[in-house]
Amino acid sequence: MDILYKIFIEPFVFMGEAPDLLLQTLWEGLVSGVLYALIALGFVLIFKASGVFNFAQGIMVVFSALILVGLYEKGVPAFLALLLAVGAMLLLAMAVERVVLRPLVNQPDIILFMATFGLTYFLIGFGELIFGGSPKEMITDALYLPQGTTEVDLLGGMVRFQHLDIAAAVIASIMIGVLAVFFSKTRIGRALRAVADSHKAALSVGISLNQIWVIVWFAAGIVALVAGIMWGARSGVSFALQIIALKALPVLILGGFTSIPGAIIGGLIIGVGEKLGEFYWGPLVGGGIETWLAYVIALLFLLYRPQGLFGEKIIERI
Amino acid sequence: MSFRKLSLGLAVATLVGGAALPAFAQDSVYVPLFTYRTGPFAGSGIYIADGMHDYLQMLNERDGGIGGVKLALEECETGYDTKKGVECYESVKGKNPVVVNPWSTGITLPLIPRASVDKIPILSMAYGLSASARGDIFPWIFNPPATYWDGMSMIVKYIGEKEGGLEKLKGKTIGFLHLDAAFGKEPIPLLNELAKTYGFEVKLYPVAAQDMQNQSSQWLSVRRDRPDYMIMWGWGSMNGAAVKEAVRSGYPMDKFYSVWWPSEDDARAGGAGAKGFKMLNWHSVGADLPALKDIQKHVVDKGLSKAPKDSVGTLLYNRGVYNSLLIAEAIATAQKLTGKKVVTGEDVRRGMENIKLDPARLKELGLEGFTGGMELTCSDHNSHSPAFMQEWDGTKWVKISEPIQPMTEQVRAQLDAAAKDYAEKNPGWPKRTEACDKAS
Amino acid sequence: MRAPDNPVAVKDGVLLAVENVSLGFGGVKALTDVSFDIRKGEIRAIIGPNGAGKTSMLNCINGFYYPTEGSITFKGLKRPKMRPYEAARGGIARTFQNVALFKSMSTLDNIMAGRSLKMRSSFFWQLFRHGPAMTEEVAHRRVVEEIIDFLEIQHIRKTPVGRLPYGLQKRVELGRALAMEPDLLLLDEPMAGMNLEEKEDMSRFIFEVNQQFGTTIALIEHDMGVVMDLSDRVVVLEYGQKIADGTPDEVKSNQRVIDAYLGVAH
Amino acid sequence: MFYREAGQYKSNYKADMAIFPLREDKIGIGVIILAAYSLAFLGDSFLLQAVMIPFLVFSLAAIGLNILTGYAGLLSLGTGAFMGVGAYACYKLMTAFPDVNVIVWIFVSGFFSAAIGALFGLPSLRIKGFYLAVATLAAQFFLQWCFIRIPWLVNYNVSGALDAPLRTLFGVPIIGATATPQTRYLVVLTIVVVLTWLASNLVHGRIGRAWIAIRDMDLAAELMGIRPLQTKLLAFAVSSYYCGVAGALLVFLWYGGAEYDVFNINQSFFILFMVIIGGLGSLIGSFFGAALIFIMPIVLGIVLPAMFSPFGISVGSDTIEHLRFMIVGALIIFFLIVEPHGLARLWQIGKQKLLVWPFPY
Repeated sequence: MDILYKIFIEPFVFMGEAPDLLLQTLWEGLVSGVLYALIALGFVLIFKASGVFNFAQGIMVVFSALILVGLYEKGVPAFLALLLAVGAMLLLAMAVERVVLRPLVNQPDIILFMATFGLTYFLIGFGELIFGGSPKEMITDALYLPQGTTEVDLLGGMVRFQHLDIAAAVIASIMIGVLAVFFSKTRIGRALRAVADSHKAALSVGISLNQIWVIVWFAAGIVALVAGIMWGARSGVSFALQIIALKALPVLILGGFTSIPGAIIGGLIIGVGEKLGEFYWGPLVGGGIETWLAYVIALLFLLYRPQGLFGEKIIERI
Repeated sequence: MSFRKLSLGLAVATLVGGAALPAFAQDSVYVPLFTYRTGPFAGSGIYIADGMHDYLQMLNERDGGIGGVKLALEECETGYDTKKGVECYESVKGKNPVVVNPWSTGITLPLIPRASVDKIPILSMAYGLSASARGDIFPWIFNPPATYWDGMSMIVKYIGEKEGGLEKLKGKTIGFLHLDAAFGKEPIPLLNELAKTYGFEVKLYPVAAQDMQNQSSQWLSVRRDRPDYMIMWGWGSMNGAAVKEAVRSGYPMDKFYSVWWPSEDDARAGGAGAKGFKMLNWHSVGADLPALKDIQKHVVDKGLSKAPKDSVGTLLYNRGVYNSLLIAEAIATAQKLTGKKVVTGEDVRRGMENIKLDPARLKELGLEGFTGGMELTCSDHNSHSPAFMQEWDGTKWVKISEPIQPMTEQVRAQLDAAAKDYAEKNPGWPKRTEACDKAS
Repeated sequence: MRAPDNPVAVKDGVLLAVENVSLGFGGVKALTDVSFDIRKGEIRAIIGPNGAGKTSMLNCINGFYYPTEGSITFKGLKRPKMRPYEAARGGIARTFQNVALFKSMSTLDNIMAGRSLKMRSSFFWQLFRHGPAMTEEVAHRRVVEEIIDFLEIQHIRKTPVGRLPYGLQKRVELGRALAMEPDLLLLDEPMAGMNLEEKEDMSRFIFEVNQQFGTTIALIEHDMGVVMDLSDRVVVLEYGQKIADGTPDEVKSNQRVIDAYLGVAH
Repeated sequence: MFYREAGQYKSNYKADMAIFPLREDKIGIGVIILAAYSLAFLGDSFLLQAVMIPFLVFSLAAIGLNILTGYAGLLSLGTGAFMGVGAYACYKLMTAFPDVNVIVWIFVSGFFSAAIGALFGLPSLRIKGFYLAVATLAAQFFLQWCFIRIPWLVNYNVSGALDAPLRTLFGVPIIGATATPQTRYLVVLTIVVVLTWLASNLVHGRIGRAWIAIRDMDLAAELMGIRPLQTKLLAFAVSSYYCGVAGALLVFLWYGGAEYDVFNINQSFFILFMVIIGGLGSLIGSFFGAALIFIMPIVLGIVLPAMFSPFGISVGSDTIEHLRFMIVGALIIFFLIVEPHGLARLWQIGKQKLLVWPFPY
């Protein structure tokens, strides 16, 4: 009984007793959720348009941030470095299209998936070769990202909001908005949607598949850069970040591989879910459950709804 | 078809190339250096690697080696990965290394049983298996100058003294933020023991290796539990992220202590807010000592080092220097003991057991005040040396205490229990047959 | 665990009875209140224009879809929910509109896979590929070779089926279904995309299967000539509803059928 | 000229269904096994300990994953954790019952990982493809957490790590510090040969056909009477069994002691590389993949410095490491482009060509 009390009653009692901490936990969860969502968004963009499960998205986050910081350290002005980092992502997109995607077109999914593994390895080696392996600090000041903390007296306690986290949430929202407009209002965006629906249809409208690939990989690269700046500002730019990017996978499962709103809502659910779980239930088993909680949440959810939150119901035909 | 022929040719070429292992001359002493300039822990590993390499290289350049014998240095990149580390060990084993320093607890563990068979001493400097401090059980393993238990006892002692006596810790709460791995968990039994003795409460905050840079949950819990002090056992990017999070969550930095692994970069990550952050250390920071100046002159200025100029004298660089100092002393002592110039692994094992670093010797080496005295014996492979506390003043580390003696009694109890445990669980563990050079 | 092999007497020679079956996906109705039966030993054709719900009907019969309403009685046993493998155990075999072979396997292995249900040597012997496992393998190989001879596909025995032309794939698929020695064989457009010669071969095989082994066959086919020649009785579907049922001659003269096929508005 | 099908007639089905129907293949495999055994007496300790033992261990793990991913078509990223289950189970068993020969426990430990594998395979009935892959990540991280958090698993060792106590076979040490590379190699080789033979029997029989059927066309397979859940769970169990045994071998016969970290997500990826580069659905491909992915970096580590040194360029070990990463990554992509079906397909094509050599076809 005691254990049941600890699982089902105590955490909620505590939530009620210290609503400020609950609010803080939710906020922290939302912020990491936004960052998970940003990484997941990159996955979705690529998966939607080219059917490639891009394992390299995580390393793209690190790589793009490294270019930015690395160039700045070599004396390039911050905003020029930002521009060059964007340019580098374009080059990467073009190179990936030419060297990886084009020769592997029509191969099974798992082969393309594996190829992105190869890409990951290559980028790790390449990034370290050029910029060295030591972790770097994100150039928060030079990019005029806000720093500092606002402390608000709320709910009988004090809740702290990092300006950087607020900025991250705002920038991520803008980013998502821009992408939404891009997909629904521009010619290229509509073309991308056509590709997502049917490759043949897209070809018949006269859109070059190769160009589309470059565009989505470039878009995913920019999303990666934003994610890299934000996460880098939180905890430094290093190759260890790549592992965190794996957290985007349960987000994808929740949201469905092809849904942009799904990636965002999935990200928030995972972010909040794992923080709440770790904070209120983690101590029961000695903590540290955050490493797998997201996956288990996603797994249980999958059993209930195999196509994800926003995925279409799969009607199997034969 | 031509492509396949080409690849076949390449394969043959690689095999042939593989046979041509670099050979080392017979009149030198081969010292392999296991380093990790790549991978998730490279941020710490690069400094250490440079320090280790440069000190020995300096001896080569300045003195022509040790006792007139050149040191053949070779780095092997482990990436802090056990698999690559073991591979490194296998690849250096055949070249008669006089000592191996794995620089990772994960790599040390598989090497422990092999050391006595292959007759290669293992120097795991303040990491690895703590029980290996017992020379009577682990004649081939050395982990000076202090174990993690020593470190923990020193931190608790220091905190107690700040409070005005260890008994004043009664009713306080100490939070323990640690890497969720053997390394981070090792001090927990001792901490619990001390908590029982002195009546304070312990809160554990484990950080998983893959979540090193994502510690917001842990620090939320810290906000909830409001521990009076925080002690950190972290490594690599975990340290920097922790300092950042501590600053973010408004934890008072002067109550935040760490074991001896954070670097300047880690403290700097917290910005101005990190002021007051404290850590244990047992050697000085800075490049003012003659030997370190010699490194500048003979190695760095000549372009023989990979280290940028300003990294000489940083905390982890000097840690690497300390590691190499022990190697060099072991070799020199071995030469003295055996009368041989080109010593072997077996000789260096003897040398290690007879290392005696006192102020006079340090001065002789151009390292006066670099570190406190340290002496290893047949039975004591650790020395349980005192360490001091240093504080981050916003730009650099400042020494703020005299050397703190570990709580010998408690540490001894842990050590003996661990050694007994190891012997019990490894019934076939060989008895020490190596003779002692001096009574202990 | 195995479904009863024979069991409840088959009433009036009716092997399978479909009663008031409806099937819907969300808002779309694929089948509405369809009833018909299949008698033992006959060749029963199911025809209708595209999208009439013919394949959905087969899918319901072998448990791939569950009817939203109505029931299906097979060998006198009514099963509200039957998994496909349970249908297979009961003796229903099936070929598919768009060949569903195991592409990377050879012809031989595909047909051997059809024998899965009949193979039961233990995991232990499978591990050693010896004793009972090998005896069983050889015994089934013999049966499979007979099917290969019957379908005249000896020359492609060891070819991975993914590399075969469409017509041959269809034939292998028939072979795989036959390997199950089914009581009821469902054929979904077995002649689609074939040339005249291949069609003639296929018709001959279907006819011989029915005659020699007495296998009951339900057949979906577009080629009216084939349907009329082969089948004993025909059921006609349109927009998920049954519009006619009877002998080929009766159906041919049914006005609704003619309308449906000629596209008269109603 | 020496490799011909002609003139070898099969007079019964049994001979035709043999796994190596060609006489030359039988001889070839015999020669390879013989050579592998004689290597124990010819190779030096570096070759045995640092190359051959890990190569065989990884081959075994790759066979395990290949059964699941290659044959049954179920993508798994939890291989590392399943290997870990085997290693921890073996440790518990051999320390709890030290009198029973450790070889027995190595084989038995696989059953524990098989059970855990089947448990985590349960979702495979409802979810497929990449969704399933992410589900197996849950297994990876959860099990890894268990390895750290349950001190009982390591007999409350202070180090929190697995160690390898001395164990003997016929009086010769095979585990522990005093076991020579030679004996370790012979033990590993024998276990790998036996398990490979069993795997080959399985995949060529009824069970293997069921796995491939589920992979190629699961719906049709189900309509053939192949029960999807049982078949998939069996694939998970058998696959995990192999991984578990490989994990036990890895810790006790290769490393001789290890931390939980050895079974992390990178280990899972590493094995997956081997399977894909070697060839999905091919046992021999597992060996090729293990050889390429494990041995290639070692060879590069030796060759790269040798390639630079003639030009008087001394490159640091870190640069070598970076280049190693880049080359391995590039080669993965390269091999996928050249032959998406893996090295096993190249091998097959080579054999086909040899059959008709010197004529083109």
